[in-house]
Amino acid sequence: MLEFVLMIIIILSAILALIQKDLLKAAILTGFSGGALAVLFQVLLAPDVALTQAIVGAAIVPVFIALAVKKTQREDS
Amino acid sequence: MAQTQLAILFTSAALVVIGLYSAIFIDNIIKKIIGISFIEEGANLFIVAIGYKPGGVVPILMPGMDTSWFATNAAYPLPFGLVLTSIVIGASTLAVMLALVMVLYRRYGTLSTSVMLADTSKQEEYDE
Amino acid sequence: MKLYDQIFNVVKQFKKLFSPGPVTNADVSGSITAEIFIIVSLVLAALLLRHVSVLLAGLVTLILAVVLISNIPLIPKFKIEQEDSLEKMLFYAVITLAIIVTFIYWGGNLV
Amino acid sequence: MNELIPLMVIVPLMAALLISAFSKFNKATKVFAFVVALCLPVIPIASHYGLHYFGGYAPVMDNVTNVMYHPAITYSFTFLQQIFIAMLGLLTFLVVFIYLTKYKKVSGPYLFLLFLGTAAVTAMLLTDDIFHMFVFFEILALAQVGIVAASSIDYSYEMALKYMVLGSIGSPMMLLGIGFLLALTGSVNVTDIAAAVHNGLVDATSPVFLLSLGLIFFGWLYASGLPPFHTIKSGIYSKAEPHGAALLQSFTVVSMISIVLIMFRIYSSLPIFEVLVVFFSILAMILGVSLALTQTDFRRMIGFLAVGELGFIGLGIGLGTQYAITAGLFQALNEIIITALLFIGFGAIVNATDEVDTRKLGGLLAYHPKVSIMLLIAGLAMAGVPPLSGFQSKLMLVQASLNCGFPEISILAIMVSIATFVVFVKTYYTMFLKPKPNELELEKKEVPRTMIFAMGVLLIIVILLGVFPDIVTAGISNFVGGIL
Repeated sequence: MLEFVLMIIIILSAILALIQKDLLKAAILTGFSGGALAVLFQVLLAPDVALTQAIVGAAIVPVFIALAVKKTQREDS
Repeated sequence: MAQTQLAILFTSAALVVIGLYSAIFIDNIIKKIIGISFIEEGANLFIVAIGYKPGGVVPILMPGMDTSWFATNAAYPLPFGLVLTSIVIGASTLAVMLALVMVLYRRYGTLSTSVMLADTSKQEEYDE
Repeated sequence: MKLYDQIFNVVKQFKKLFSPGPVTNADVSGSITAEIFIIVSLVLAALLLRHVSVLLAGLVTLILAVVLISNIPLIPKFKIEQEDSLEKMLFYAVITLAIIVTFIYWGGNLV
Repeated sequence: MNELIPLMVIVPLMAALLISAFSKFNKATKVFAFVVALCLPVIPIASHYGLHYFGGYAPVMDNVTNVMYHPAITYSFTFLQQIFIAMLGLLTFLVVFIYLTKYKKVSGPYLFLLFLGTAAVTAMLLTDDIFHMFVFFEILALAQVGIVAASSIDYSYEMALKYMVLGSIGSPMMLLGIGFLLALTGSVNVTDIAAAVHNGLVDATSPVFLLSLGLIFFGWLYASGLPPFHTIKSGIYSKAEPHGAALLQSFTVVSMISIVLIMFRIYSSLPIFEVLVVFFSILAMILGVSLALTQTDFRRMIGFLAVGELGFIGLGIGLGTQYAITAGLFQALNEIIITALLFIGFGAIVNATDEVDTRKLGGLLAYHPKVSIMLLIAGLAMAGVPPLSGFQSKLMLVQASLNCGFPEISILAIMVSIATFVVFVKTYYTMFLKPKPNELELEKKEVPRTMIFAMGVLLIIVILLGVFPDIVTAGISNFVGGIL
């Protein structure tokens, strides 16, 4: 059951990230998607991949995007 | 549970389609990059799903496990190893793209793709 | 005389292709070469269809020749479609991906 | 000495890392880079042919099904790899040499990118493992973007970002295709996959197998810059420094042939594979040459010509006979040399005049006679004039397509050669022969001697291969006979 919930979270947060007007929120929602993907990898019997994805997808990528947003502009005009 | 695998395939297909959609239709470059990174995630998820075995165990041989039971029940670890590499590559590609965007924002003052990455061949052709 | 006028108009339209800046005769002759080259080579490539079906090849070649010649100048149109903007590049890349996948998935065993 | 095989990748990779770490010692970096670059062409020539299994895991025979499995990443080194890696090493050496003498203060990151690209492309050529190839393909894309972005030409950042965005669509598609193959066969070793396909363990008509072909093919189009990626590929050539562009186009050619050979080994039983390759090759030839005819920026013009010439390679491989594939691979080798020569030569002109628009140039023959004569010979070689090397490979291609029963393709190939000739003569006339415009100010700048040296070396190879093509074609033909 958990995996279905996770898949819905992944797709929903991906779509929400793309329709967001505030780019910082989009970055955070990307992190949501990546984190849910990490848990899904754990469910799919791949703990090593889950660890990497948790670090990269839930922490590093959103931080990179947030940094880029901070250096450029926050609103999607 | 074959339906889990089917659902995963649909999820990864949805991620790829979302990514391709954003590549064409979204104008903001940062959002476009976020969208494109979903294609990579979809591909990763698909490859992990190949190695997944419904009702299996994690492919780590613990002491005291029966080897033949392990061989029939463990998930296939080769795709997991591949995805590990591919995640890191995707992150580094994203970082390089964002760095280029930051440099270009200083020049153009906007994040719009149609302004920032428009046709440049005409402008430089003949400048007096 | 009609065809002559048409070709003359083509040469006039090449001016836009090289603007801003002057148009030299080397550029115009290059563009005319490209124009003729593109028509001939596309028609020639269409002849390759004869390995599938001779009738189809004849039909496609005739239609292609008529369409191409009545639409000159082609080069400005080709060039606009293949400029350096990311939007056009991405559009064509995704369209090609869609065509390849569709063609292979449903038609892969027919060839 | 099979131990030298992994060194072909490891030496440039380690050199790249060391140079970027210790780039503040200017003098030592220069000497070190020079020595490493000198080693690059020597290692493949000194090495013996053979296989190298990483970690020492030799192939395992499954006694139940009587199938051989390759558990390790395998590098296979034959005559084809030897000649291409040696040529790539020579080109890297020349480019690094030009770079080192051009600037007083060398930039560590730029040398890092040059060596990284060479290492990546060497690994792609050597490897027998499709995922290993994908990893180095991505590294190569990053290195190419870096080389473009590091140049000080206008709009180079924009072009780099465009290339990257397109690449992040192209390469995940290739990854998905590899995933489909992995799902079907449970292996990423090309030899294993090909054996499974040819022994009938995999249904060659199943939609999944066909879909994997489509996706990997799309990745190949991106890697090699065939349409729809011809605009971006010619764009990045024109936005890189000329010597960087010389190396970039060799990366493109080598990655193109290494991926297409792997695809050929897996999918050669499907007729649609050959149809697709021929279709996109013809499209590349037509579009590349006709767009090159209308360019006024000569760097862009050579970029489009280089893309158009790639079509010949694809044509040879798409025809699928031993003679045709030999011709295609020989054409690939010639194209690496000739296009590099053109890029370096026109780079010398940019260096001397600071001008890229052909309409503002003219009368350069009197000022740079050596460069112009070498460029003339290179252009004739690209257009396929005897007795230069381009003639031999194009003649082989025309004969091959006639033998296969496609006279249209041979007519088309000859027409493209003629159009290439027209492009070159037109540009040569406007740049070198037409009277010098009054506005053009020629500073009394000499063309760097290293550039002349590099062009001379490449020119000798062009003439040598044109007069004695057998020294290469015999070996390549043997190799092709092995994979058919």
